[in-house]
Amino acid sequence: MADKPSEKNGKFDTGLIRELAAILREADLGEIEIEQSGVRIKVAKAKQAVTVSAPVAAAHAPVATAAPAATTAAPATKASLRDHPGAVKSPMVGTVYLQAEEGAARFIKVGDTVNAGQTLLLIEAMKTFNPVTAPRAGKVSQILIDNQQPVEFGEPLVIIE
Amino acid sequence: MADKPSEKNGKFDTGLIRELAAILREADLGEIEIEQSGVRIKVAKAKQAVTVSAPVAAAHAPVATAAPAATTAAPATKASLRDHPGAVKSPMVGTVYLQAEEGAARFIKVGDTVNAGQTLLLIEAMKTFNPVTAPRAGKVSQILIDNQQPVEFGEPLVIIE
Amino acid sequence: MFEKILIANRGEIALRVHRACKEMGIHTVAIHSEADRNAMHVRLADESVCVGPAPSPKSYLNIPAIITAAKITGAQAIHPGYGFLSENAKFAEIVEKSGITFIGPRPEHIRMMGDKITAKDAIQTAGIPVVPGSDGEVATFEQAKADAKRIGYPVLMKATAGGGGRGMKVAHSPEELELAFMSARTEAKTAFGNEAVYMEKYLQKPRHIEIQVVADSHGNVIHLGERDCSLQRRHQKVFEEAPSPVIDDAARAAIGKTVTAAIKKLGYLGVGTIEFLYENGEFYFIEMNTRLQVEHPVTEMITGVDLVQEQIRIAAGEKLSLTQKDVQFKGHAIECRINAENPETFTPSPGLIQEFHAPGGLGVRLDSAAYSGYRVPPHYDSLIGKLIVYAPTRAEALARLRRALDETVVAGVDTTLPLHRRLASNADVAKGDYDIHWLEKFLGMKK
Amino acid sequence: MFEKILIANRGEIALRVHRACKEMGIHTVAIHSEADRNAMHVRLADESVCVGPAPSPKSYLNIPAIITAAKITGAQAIHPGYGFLSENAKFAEIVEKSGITFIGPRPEHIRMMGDKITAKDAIQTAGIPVVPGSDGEVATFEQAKADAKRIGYPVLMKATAGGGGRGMKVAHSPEELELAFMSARTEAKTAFGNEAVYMEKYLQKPRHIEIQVVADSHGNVIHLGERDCSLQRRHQKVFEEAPSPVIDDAARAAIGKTVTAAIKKLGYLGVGTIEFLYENGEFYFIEMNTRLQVEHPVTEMITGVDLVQEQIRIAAGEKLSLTQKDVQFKGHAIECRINAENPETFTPSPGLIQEFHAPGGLGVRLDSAAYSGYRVPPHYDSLIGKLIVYAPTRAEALARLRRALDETVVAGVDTTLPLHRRLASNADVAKGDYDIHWLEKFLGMKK
Repeated sequence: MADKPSEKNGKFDTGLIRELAAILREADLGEIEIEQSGVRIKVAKAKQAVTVSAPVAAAHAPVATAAPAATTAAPATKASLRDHPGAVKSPMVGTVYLQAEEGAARFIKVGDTVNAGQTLLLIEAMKTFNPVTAPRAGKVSQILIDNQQPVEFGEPLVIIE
Repeated sequence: MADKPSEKNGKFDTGLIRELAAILREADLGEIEIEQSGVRIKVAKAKQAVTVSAPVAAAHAPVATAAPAATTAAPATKASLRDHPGAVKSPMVGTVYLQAEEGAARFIKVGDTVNAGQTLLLIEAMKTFNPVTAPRAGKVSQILIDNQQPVEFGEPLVIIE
Repeated sequence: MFEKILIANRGEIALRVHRACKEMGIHTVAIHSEADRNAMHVRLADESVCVGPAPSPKSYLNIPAIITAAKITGAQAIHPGYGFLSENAKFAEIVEKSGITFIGPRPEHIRMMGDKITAKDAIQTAGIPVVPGSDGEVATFEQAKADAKRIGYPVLMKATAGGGGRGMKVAHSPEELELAFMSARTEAKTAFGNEAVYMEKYLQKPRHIEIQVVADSHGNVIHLGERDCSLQRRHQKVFEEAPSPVIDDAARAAIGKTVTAAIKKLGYLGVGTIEFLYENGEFYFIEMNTRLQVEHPVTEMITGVDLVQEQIRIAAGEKLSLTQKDVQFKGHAIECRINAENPETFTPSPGLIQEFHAPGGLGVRLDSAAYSGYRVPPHYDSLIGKLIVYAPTRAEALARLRRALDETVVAGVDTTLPLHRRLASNADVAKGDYDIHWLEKFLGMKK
Repeated sequence: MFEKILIANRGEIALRVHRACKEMGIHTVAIHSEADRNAMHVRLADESVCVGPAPSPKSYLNIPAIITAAKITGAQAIHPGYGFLSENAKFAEIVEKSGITFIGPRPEHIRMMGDKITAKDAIQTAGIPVVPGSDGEVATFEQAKADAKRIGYPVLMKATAGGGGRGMKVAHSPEELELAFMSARTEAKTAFGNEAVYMEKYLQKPRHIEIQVVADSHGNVIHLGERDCSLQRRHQKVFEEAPSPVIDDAARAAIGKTVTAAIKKLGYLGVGTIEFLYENGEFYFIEMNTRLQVEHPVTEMITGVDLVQEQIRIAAGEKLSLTQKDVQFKGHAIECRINAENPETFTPSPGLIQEFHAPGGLGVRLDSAAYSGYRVPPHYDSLIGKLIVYAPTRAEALARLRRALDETVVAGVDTTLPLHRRLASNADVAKGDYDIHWLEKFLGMKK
């Protein structure tokens, strides 16, 4: 997702969250939740969050806990990187190709500086290869997927900082 | 609500949240939730899982909400008086008699001063009349039951202050 | 048998299919939109793939994404549930062309039944009764008289160019026919610039009765009796039951025989439902649904047949697990659709379900993907659960329904539970005395 | 029929009785201790009365308080559930003397079956098989030989003054008998100062099979087949099923006939269960329970008979709703007792249930008074729910059980759900190959 609420709003800096967390600690609260025109912030104590908002939380989940089928990386890591401001996310379900063809050089490697619109990788779906390009210029700090790895919609692929 | 929970620019009024937290503590509440024109603030105490997840809370209870069968007084009032320090509670299920026999004077009336051990009323159960006595000396400030009224165990009968 | 099935749906029906798969030892792949990341069907599935953002066209209707998800997870079959892509012939074709089994009918039958006119022709040819009417336009009053005599009164004159009730006139007897014919033509001319009218039998207080059929790839076809779905609001079923209070064993056997013969003639595959209007002992075809129905559980309860497991076995090329002779109808079942809607205005009520408590005990089944803390997304339909009760008799089923409704707690969003409590205690419902107009009248929407 | 029934119990069984009452249009009165003020049975009942503080002797066993509660609420009948006062003959007498109907057997039968010796005598006289043994003391080796020959090997020598396994010796054949007889006497003398021993048939790997009977006040008696409750831990049933994997139609009909004849001879009233040990095709009486059993739902599932409604009708003087011929056994049912206990140490785990999510779908029944936010009190037994599954075959029931267990969420307290997940996937359980010792061996408690 390109426009995250915090980017659109511009006012939700970590300072607010830090302050909410401080209140939570000082007042010994269980949780604080704030919602405003599509934006919602909830600050809760670690155990409380699980209890209150996720009835099928990991610890007590039904045995067949779902995990993204297409990934081998730890889901927790992937989930947190989903919110990374520099994350380039997969626009579709498919299989990633990091190079144009067998034996060719990879489009990018960690440390590369890329321009906006530059091809980062290809995603194959239904036998069509779809280029994924850099949304803006920056430096490739992480490549989160392997060549020919299946990915799901919205999965973070590359971090550009 | 005097304070606006937020301003148009999206910056939340954390002062309000602090104030809510203070109210929560002082009033010994479980949670406070505020919603106003698209803005919602919820402040909850830790360990309030009951409040959040209790499935049969009064407001959303199953249709056949149980009420003490034996009382005609408003349950809410009775429930709060149960915790009154001067409450004399029923030691058994039964029927209250405020006088020793038909036509006799009542054991007590509001405003009476009673001694510890003095009979306040009788409770009939299984055709046995059981005296309920004053646990300590004091003034009868309220008589919460009518003559021949059925009562359940633990139901407040008389307040002695 | 398949080892892994992708379930191309969400909500309670995705969970329903998941349950059938797990009971057959089959691994499940859930697909979901970004809005459904925490949905129950995703949490319970063995694997899950996010196929797109919240809007259905980009996720649950996104054919390339779903096919790709099946490919990358190695699913051998796709179950479409109901709604979304379940009656999309093109999807069924693409699935099969991708080397994956589509758990449903053949594309040609989906296509055939998806078009009202070809459906009616095919069904009529196969021997199923349709609403009798004129053969196209009724051009003269003489012809109108002849047609009305053949069809039987009351009859309805309709503008061929019409719609929305305009240009429609009823004649209850020969005396009323001329006026009805003339005024329909006049009104049709005024309203649509075309005076052509046609005639149909006028059904005054029909019930909605539908017959469940199941056909395998070996030529075996059975029916599982009827469901009465007459309690509708704006053509949406609200409360369904099986058997119907007005269909007896002989009538069930007769229509069942007609329908299974027709389905066999059509060469249909899988589960399907023939929907009828029913009045004065006669069935009139409305449409055929080439998929699992929302209300399939009432049939499961009175027959003991797991329709989803049957679908999966059929798609795997197996024979039906039972013959018509093995089908026994026992007891009575009622289903209430619990929607996240205001029970009076029917305004959708998405949001956080703060409390959710399922009813339990003997004869109570809840099919729901909701849970305490679940947020009903605003993007999809409002069905959050189906309460199904089963008991030896209809009266006992209604009593059980009342007590089960009284146990059910859904707090935080509006639901149609209060409406169902009213229906379960209503005298007409208790008598089974209702038609397709009853509920709207009851709700004060008409008259 | 009664207009108002007081339910003298708590937990899931109070809720079970409440459900039956509501479905029959009967008002309910819940009683409760102070610890159960927020319990589900109190919340759902039409009226409730607090009868005492948390400890059972002062509340759920407090006869005067319960009778008074019935009096002041005008209840016409009392259902005792199971446990607590359900098999207290004196309570049944007091209830009846108070002009209230006791929903259960007559006091004399409760008393008769409450004493092991009179129960065995009465049952044997009525024609039900008991464990064969010597007629009192076996004084000489000659007599031992004669008795053993009559009873059949293996036999068990037991000290008449004995207990706790001391003075017990097994003889598997005539060759072993003399040593067993002599050493049992010697050990008995040493241990108890009394060398007297008696003989019983030794059951090596018996199953626990029980027969459900129902009798009305008009002399009609039926049986509803058996339940297999062999999976036990410390004589507590854990996992029950019906029908038993080892009882066929002929065996069921035979023992059913024996039992119903005996129950008729005894003049018994209401529902009851004859418990047997079963080995090599033979039934041996253990005891009779003169009340509803915890595991009654499995019988309800395979027969379609609502046992609690039947109890209430019988208490109201009505005839049984069906004859033996009407009883049909269909499908297979399994019940898992979900206890708030550590699944390995079985230490009770009272406390707050933070999350509770019931399984749903076809063939799944949950009988539970628990809910999200419910606090399991430490004062009573640890049963917080019973998960019952039903399917056409035993294999399908086990598959359904596995998927239902996987859906069930109880968080905040330890439960025996993990044990049930292990059992539902166990090869011996799948084969039905277990006896009353199996579970303790499986848990590593023996050998």
